Amino acid sequence: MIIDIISWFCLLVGGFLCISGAVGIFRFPDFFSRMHAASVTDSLGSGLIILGLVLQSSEWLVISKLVFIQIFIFLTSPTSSHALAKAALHSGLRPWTKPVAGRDDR
Amino acid sequence: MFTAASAAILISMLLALGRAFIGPTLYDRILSVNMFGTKTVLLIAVLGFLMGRPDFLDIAIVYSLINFIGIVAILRFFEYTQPSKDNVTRADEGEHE
Amino acid sequence: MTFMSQYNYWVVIILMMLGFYIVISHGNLVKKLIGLSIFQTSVFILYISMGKVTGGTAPILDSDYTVYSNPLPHVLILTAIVVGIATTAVGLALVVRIKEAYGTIEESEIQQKDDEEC
Amino acid sequence: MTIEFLIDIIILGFLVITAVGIAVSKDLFASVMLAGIYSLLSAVFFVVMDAVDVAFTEASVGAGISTILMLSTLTLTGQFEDPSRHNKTLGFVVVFITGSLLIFGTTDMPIFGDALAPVQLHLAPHFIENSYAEVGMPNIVTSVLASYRGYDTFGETVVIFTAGIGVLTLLGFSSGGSTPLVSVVAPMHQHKILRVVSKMLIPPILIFALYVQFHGDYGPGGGFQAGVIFAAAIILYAMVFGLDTARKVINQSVIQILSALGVLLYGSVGLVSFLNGKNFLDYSVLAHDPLHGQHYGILLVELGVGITVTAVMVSIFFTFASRVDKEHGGNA
Repeated sequence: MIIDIISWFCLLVGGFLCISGAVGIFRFPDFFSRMHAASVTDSLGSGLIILGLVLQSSEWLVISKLVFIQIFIFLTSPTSSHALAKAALHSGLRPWTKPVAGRDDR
Repeated sequence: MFTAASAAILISMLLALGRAFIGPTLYDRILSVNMFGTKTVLLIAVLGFLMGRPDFLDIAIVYSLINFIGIVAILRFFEYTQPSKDNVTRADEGEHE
Repeated sequence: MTFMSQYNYWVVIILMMLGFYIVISHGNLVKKLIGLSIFQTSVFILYISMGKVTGGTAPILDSDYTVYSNPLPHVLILTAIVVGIATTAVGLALVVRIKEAYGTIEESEIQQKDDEEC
Repeated sequence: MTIEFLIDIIILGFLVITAVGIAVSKDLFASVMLAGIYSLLSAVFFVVMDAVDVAFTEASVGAGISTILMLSTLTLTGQFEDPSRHNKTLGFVVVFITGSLLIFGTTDMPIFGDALAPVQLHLAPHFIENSYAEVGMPNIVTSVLASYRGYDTFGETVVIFTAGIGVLTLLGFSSGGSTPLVSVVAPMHQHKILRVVSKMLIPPILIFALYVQFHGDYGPGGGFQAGVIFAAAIILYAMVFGLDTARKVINQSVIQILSALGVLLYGSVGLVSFLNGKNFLDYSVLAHDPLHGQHYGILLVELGVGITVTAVMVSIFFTFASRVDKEHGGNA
């Protein structure tokens, strides 16, 4: 019972984080802030959802598969975000800054 | 509860899809495809539980791996077009501003 | 429920027509191939929708379940997907060769060049 | 209305939106990316429709290989299409008429999910009830694919092999003539993190492909999926560490031999059963116990499919990528 409540909590918070990240990706003004929104919430949101699912499952095979998914997401998601940011910066895309802020080019 | 989680994932998929449509630069589109892929992995995992057969998580594992390969491929081949066609990037930036 | 019961087939037709539209009205050959793959996927969706049984589960035998969805469409579509990517690869190879031979992959420009040669 | 049906409606709606996006977009790169999303969505749809094996295939093919091939073609042919040359009205009229006729036709279709629809009444009940006794595998899709419809699958494997040959004849001819450009700097050298993570990920992908290959009897998976995943790992290696490095690991001629070997393995299994006095591809003669024979036969046949699919996918990618390298001077 208590495990159920914890897992529901994880699923709900994970879902909320997913939505907030998606709102960030949709609403933020430029590429880099969007990427920030997406990658930060993605890791925690997916982690919480997977954790919620782990708490719901009883078979060891299922749990180990979920753990593998989590490991792969943890490895690949930041890596691709990093590579993407680097490629974008390389191609001449600059972070959006407030026009008044002036000289903060990096 | 799985329903709520899958609904949340679907909503975020919709928002990512919207960004993939309007995203002024190609990098925005790549970003949203990447996010979409992660959300798909989660959705397939949750759906397995929702439908009562969670032993099909293999599909989600494949996605988490293949998605990475896809992003690497996009970056790799995108780099080929970038240095020679500087004007493309400029055009994208102009559109963005 | 009865109103929505044909929903899958409508979507199949909409997707099929979108793919068809891309194939016939866009001139770019790569775009045509993308349209072809949309068309192809719509056929996959049609087959898989027809195999679904309400309340059924995936056709992998388990003592807990008695109702299974139809496995036959799954077999047909599974092979069709891999064959589809192989044929798409041949199509893309042809596009690359056309680009090398004509210098363009827009259909009308290719036709123009053909006409000039005659 | 069940929750599954609701998700089905939403996913199909997304699919339509994505397809419209592909149709209107002028930028071909964006189209390819939307096509990637389209394939992700259709895989989710297949999961909702209980077609786990199909979802598996779409997962490994759609997001990976298909995107890679499209992108490598785009780097050779250019990023933008010329919108001025479209014949919009005529196309729209034709599509509209065809579509309305087809929609009219759907009124005769059986209700979605009907267990008594004509499709469900023939063959499928036999497979569901008897396949375990006749073939001895929990995964009905695998037993139908490799045993009941083994002949058809043989044909599909040959088609894939032929497609591989086709791509080689179209694009691969000049690779032997002039000495290929040796890229001094390995591509993606500036992405150090990418290289390290790829190095970490490639072994798990390969092991997972083997798991998919040999676990296909009990869960979703099989030769087609495993072949594509295995090829995807090799392609990842080639993309991150450069084509030349990958060529050193896996020789082009070895790949060509392997792609033929898979088809030969499949065919020879059929021939063995043929020579033992049964029908072509009737595996029950391969061992004393017919069920064991089926197991051996399916294992070998799936292995043949896996080898052919891997080899063909890798050789297709190598052919395209060497074109890209040649075109762009081999230094990205």
